[in-house]
Amino acid sequence: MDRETRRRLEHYRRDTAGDVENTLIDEFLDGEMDRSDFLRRGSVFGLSLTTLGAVLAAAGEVPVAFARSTAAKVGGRLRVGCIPPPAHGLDPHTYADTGSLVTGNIAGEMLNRTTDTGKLVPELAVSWKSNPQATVWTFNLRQGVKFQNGQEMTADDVVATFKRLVDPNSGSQALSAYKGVISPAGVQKVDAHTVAFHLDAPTGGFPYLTSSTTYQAIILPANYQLGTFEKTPQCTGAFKLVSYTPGVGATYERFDGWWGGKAPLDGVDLKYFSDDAAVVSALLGNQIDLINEVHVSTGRALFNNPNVQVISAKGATHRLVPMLTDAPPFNDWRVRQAVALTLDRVAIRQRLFSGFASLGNDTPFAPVFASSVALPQRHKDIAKAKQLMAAAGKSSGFSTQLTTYKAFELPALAQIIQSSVKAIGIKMGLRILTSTAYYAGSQLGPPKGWGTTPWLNTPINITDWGGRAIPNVYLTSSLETKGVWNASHYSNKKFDKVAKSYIAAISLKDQRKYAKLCELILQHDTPAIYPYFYYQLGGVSKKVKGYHADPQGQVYLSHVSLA
Amino acid sequence: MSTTVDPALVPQAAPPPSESRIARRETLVQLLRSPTFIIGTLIVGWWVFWAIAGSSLTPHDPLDQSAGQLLRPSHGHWLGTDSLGRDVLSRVLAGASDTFKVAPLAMLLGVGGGTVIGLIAGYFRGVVDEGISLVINSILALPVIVISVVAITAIGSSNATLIVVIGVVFTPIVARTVRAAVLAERDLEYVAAARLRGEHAPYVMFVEILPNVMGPIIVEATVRLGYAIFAVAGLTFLGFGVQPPSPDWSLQIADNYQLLNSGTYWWTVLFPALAIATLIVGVNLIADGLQQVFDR
Amino acid sequence: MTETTTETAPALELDDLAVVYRVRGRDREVIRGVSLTIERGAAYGLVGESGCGKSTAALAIVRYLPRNGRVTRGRVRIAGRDAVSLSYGQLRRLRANDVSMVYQNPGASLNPSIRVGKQITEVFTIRGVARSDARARAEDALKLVQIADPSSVMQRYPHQLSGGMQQRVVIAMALAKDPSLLILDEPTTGLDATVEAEVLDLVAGLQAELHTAVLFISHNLGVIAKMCSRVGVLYAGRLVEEGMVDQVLGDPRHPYTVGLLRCIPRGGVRKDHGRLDTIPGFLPNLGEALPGCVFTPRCPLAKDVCHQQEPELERVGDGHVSRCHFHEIADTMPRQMSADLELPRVARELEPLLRFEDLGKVFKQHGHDIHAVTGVSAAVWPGETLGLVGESGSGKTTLARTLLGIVAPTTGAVELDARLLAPRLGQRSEDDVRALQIVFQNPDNALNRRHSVRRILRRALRKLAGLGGEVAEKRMLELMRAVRLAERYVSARPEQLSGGLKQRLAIARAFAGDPKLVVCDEPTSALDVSVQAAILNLLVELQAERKVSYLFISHDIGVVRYVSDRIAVLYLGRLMELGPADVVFDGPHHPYTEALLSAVPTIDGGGRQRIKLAGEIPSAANPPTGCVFHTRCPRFLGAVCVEHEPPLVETERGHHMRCHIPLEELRTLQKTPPAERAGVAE
Amino acid sequence: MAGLLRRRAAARPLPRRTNIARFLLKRFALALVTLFLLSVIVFAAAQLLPGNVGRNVLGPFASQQDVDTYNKLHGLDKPMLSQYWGWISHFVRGDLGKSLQYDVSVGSLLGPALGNSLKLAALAFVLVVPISILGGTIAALRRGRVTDRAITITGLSLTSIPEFVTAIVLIVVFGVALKWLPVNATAPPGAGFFTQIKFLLLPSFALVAVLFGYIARITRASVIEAVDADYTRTAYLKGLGPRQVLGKHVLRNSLLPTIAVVATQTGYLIGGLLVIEKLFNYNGIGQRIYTAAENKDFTLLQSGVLIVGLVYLAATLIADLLYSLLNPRIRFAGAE
Repeated sequence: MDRETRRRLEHYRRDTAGDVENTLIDEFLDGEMDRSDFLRRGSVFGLSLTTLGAVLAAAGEVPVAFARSTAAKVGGRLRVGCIPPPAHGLDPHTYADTGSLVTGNIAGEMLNRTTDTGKLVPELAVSWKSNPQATVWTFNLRQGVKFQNGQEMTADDVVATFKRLVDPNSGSQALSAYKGVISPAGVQKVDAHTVAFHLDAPTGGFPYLTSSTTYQAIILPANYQLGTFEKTPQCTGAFKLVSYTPGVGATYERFDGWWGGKAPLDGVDLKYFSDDAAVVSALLGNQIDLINEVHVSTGRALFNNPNVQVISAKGATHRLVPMLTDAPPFNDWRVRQAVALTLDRVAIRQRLFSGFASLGNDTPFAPVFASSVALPQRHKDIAKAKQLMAAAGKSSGFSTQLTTYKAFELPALAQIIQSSVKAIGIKMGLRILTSTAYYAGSQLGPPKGWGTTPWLNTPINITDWGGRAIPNVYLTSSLETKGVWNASHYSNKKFDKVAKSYIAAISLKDQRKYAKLCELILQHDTPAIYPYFYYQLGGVSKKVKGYHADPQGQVYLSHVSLA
Repeated sequence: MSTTVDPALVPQAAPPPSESRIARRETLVQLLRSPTFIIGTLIVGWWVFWAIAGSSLTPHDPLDQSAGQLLRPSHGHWLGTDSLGRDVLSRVLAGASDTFKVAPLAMLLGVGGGTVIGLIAGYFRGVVDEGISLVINSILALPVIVISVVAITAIGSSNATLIVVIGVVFTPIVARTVRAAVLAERDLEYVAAARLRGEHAPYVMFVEILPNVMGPIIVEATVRLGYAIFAVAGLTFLGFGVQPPSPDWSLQIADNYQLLNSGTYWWTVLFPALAIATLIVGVNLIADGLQQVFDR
Repeated sequence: MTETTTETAPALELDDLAVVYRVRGRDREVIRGVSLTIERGAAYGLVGESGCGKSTAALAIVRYLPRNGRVTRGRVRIAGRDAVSLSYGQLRRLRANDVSMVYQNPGASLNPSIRVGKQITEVFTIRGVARSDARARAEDALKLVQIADPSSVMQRYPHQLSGGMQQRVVIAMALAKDPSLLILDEPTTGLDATVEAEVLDLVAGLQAELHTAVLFISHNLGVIAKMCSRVGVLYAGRLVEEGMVDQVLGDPRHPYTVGLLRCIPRGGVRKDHGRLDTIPGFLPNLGEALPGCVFTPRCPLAKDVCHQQEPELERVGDGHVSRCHFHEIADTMPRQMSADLELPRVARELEPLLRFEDLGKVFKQHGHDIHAVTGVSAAVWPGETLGLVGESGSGKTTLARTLLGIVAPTTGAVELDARLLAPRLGQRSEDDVRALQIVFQNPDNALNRRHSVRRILRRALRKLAGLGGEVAEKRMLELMRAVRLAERYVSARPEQLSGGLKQRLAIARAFAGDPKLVVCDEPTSALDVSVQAAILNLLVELQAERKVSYLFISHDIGVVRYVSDRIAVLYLGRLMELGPADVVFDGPHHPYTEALLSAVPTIDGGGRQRIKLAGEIPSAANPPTGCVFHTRCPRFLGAVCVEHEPPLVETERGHHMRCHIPLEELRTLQKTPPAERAGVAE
Repeated sequence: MAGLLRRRAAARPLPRRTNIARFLLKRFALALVTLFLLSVIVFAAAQLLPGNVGRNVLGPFASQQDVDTYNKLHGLDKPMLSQYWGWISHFVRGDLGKSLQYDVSVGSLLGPALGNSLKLAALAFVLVVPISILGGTIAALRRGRVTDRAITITGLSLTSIPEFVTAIVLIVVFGVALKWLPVNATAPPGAGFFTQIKFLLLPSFALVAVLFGYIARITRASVIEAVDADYTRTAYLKGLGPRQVLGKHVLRNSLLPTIAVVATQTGYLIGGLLVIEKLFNYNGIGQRIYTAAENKDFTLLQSGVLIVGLVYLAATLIADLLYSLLNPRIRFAGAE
């Protein structure tokens, strides 16, 4: 490492880096974390690429090749298949389903972006850093960024966008991430190109929440009119949304004024599908080039096909099997643990995903999170399960009903659980609804505070949870007492405290400490079973170059090209 | 010289045993020798046997997932296993009872309802007929699958709702056929003779006319059975039909049809589809056999 | 048989023809070796009852047997060429040029969706005539069959023509190819007497003019007598007698022919003269095994030899043969039925059982009114039979249905035992319903095909006589005995009974509630001659035993004359003449009645010279003014008939007539047949 | 016997032309009443759907009063009758209102969807009717023999196989394996007539499989009836060969029942192809109506189903007209 780089590193550590950054660099240099963890956490704390490169050099590591891939061929239109189609309008703050997020994010951009390896790269924000207590985060915006309607992007636009995102009565779906983290008042303009976020509670991973992980956080002009997203192009991304037909498809043209230069593709033709077999056969029949999201259970044909490449992104996407802790028969933790112990997770991973998933250990701390601590993996143990049932006075079993909806491999998992729990005498009926019926009804209010919707008020059910870069939202919304999406109605004061500390922890060591405590409590109480964290899979024809799967299933095409 | 000999009472040669018995025996013999009837009965008989036997006699438990994954037909599993590792042969055989629980009952409800309405519309010409035909025609304008979806979403899906919904949707279609047959019968003299005995409308319809329109009703019933299975399959495909893990044939196909995309794993869909086809063909062969013999 | 040249060879030669039908898996022989010859230009009649195989023979000749029928032996030679061995091409040419057929139901023989003209021109185009002059040839063919306005008829569709007109079109098509052989299978059975007479005259005329040989198949001996020179009697697929018409009908030499002739009510015989003679036993089932002489099971003269040995066709006169060992004593066959039968005297002086005044019915159809029945008044006394005569469309059936309440009358009222009857059946009391019953024409449709005999009768007894259980069972057996229906048929279904037995069952059902009046709507016209006689005897016996009255409807004058005490003649819904049977028949009668009687073909060839009626029956939608018959009346007086309608006047005791010509003048006029009347301009 | 005296037989007057007009007027009036009845049924059915529109559109996080204001804004809280009247009065004037789900005009959604459905239905109709008539006629002419059995049984089996099985097999064989035909039915925009046909072929084959059995069976029965009729005997006895008899006399009468039965399938062919539209990713009106039903989008659902009803009634009217043109008995209802 030549002296020049070492000098610049010393200079950075002395005057720009704060305690957070210096602890991170020391932990890496002391060998506390491996290289990819350091890069990921470094990006979280806004260490610029050059600084990261210097630290790696200091540690004798090969510098990371961050340059864009070799010069891509320019030209051609990419045909994208998206399943399922958007269910409602396209105002970004209301996105709740895959169709909307894909349609919006081809054109829209966020402050920063999470990559397929979980790293944060700058986008509309050049850099960001937090105060020592991680309660105030300051973002420096990129200069000279133009909206597709010609306006110049300034802090006012970012502030207006985020005020709408975190406002409780705007109907924004992003509240699941921001509730309790930041409120509208906390979003303040510092100067023309700097925005400060004053958090309600310290959050170490806040930059993840502003990134593409929160797919609603597309930056829009301050004067954005609701309902005009699909009518006039007004995002900052590489492509302009020029036409949109609900339920059919959308077309995009290259936005030449893009801050990132010239995107290789001339345009994108997005086609909506409502049947997995149809989208798969479209790719096999060479009528589309890319599928946003593929599942092993429905897209098995793609895996052994020469001219189709299945790309995967490890992620935290998982199926949650919550059990109502405030009503029999699952109010006894021993019963819940017994049920968890009947599942043969290795067989399930092989049968449902032929390996494209990591085993769940009944806690939201997926292996992909750096802060996760790997406790001994819970395996099928019928003898112990029977002991627990006997201890809970339920040795003769009982009958109950599992509710879920018909999508991807959910019915298959339901049938596996049904046949597994038979071993301990549980007679489980299945109720398979349509997705609309499953999520219909109110989520707040009577009878028990979680409204009437089936997915928050049934003894045992299976719900599809999107991937997040950090487990915060899983902890706050589905496990903390009175959590907005706490389907188990789980309430453990001790757990709430530990979870809060975890969220506030900044250093990796602290986060791991509290993570372990959370995992131990959860493994004991088992309010919900986390059978597996399956990889986000995408199907791409061999002609497509430079496309990476995204943990949230987003389709990011600005660097994609057609061979 | 003339003796009062009454011709009818004292026939010369001993008359053959009563007409009806010979004719009935001959028809039976004829029936048993017609190939269509025999093959039809064999096929339907086979499926009825399995509908009764259910999963007790199948080589594996239809719900047991121990095989673990998609196996090609082999000596262990003659027809291979499905995506959850369950034995396809056992599920197809056991599936008969589930399939018999929905489609045939829906058909019977549709045919029963349709016959009653058809009889009334056909017999009571004038305003009653016009009214009923109007309602029938407007219901027929609605696509079957849309009405079913709306009804099932409203009532919630279970086997009972499936049977009622498909049954009700079929009623107008059957009613139209029965009405046409009744129109041909109602002007025959035996109906006038019955009214001349002071018979009331219900008796004339159900005791006098109904037996004579059984032919078209049987044909319509067999056609409706085919369409009932077709409708159950469509609704199951959309998620409204039969609930897993039932080995119902339509559900098996709906669960595994995506596998066909890969060109392999054909056995998970082929055999349930064959089961449906053979059942329908069997039922129709019996109906054709009956018709050939009775219509001579 | 040497191959004679086609010109001189006989038009048709059948040589030991045998035909078999495969029914329910077994071959049943329907024609058991028939040989006959028809010279060129000759007319040969083939007579026999249903099931004797006469239609099958016709089909065999043109090789159009149904799918399950086939010729097992014998040869068919048409104009010298053997039809059975012809190739398809030759067969098609034979059908296109040499032989043609006319069937019973003309409506069905014409394609409903093609205009009449096109169907006729097709006959010519097949024979290679150019399309342009094929149309002209077609119009000539229609003129040949006396259709006045051929070009407009050619534009018409079959359903727009009357029955008579349709049959003329079929005949025109048949004769268009100038065939050497014309086969007619019951061509006029479904038609009215007057229309039948016209069609038969037409055929006779054309046959002579075109020198075509004719094979005339019918069950009606009168029609055969009128049309044919030679006749063959067929029984159970065997020719039992053959010869010149006057030989066979005048001096029948086979018991079956004798039986047939005795069955027919002719020469004005009436019920009080005695019962009609009948042929014992039943018509043989299809293909039943009949060892020896086929007629033995039903022959009163049958001896042992008849059973063992089938008699040969022996010569019994010049060109007259009979297949009977005892043909010389055939006509001395003992009568089956005793002639004497004492009938109750109809007490006219008491109150009539049923009276109807000014009865009328108007139907609404396609926007205009059809006056089916207008202003008919008459009465029926207990134990009396009122015959109702008239052509189709005269309102006979509508009148009956109005009396029964099936149809509500538009005008007039009906009284039963001097009590007013409610117009509609539904509103009548049980006793009224029980008192009036009906026997329909076609027993197949009148009985529910799916109910057994017992169920039909027990239901009738329950509803009409209020009987159930053991009493009803006993009563049922009595009823069956009364109508001569053997007890063993009790569990049979109608389709397993013969035509005669079905009609007996229908009669038993009608009598279940001891009715006071039974409407007989053409009860025998769908039956064979021998069976018809048995049914007529049964009706008369029942009348004698139970004092029941009949309203007897028929277009067969002979049958009506035999059964009726009084006759009512209807034309276009109006009562033309009403009076005692013998007065109406002997005359002087209404000009329409006179024309009707003249059109009836009689066996002994005697009787009147046929009076031709001009034109067709006018449509009931707009009946003619004045006397409705004036457009066709041969004794048309002039303006008076056109302006005002003659009232129904009692010209002599009990004899009413609706005509401007006074009775005496009619008596003198009717001594000589009326002059031909030019048709009235439409 | 010299030529008989020619006597004029009065011919019947030529029938009036008003027959067809009156017949069709009656059918048209009937169709209108049926349409009204259909609109009532559809409206009632839509009201039956559970759940609340506001909640459905605004999603789980919207507050209850947001949901209420949304409902009030779209008049969903007004009494049934006025809602019905509001909808039908606008429908008649061609204004179908806004889709609750996509907040776009219903017309803009249903218009192209209906166009697509009509195209697919037309192609399927053009394929299935001739094939079924051919199949039915051959089966009838070879009655009882092997070909008859084969056609009848194949027809039966295909009809009972669920649509999506036939669809997927066609896709795998012709689309993926052989790559002869495109797998999705939506042709790229601006595609010419024949490319659109090429794209619609696969779904049409799936429809032919479904409908062939039913129509062929009806044709077979009517051809048998015509072959056994007396007028066919007259035709043969005129010396016509089997082919001429079939062409000139039999087919004309046996087509009538087929036309009637095909008209009854329009409801299915236009609005019921949901499964096939999903598999071939085709934006037809069936799928539009289904998503509307699933997401309780009243305005889209009601107008969609009513439009399908309209098309069905139009088809039956055309079938009636065709039926009366071909069947003279109805065209000229006979003078007597």
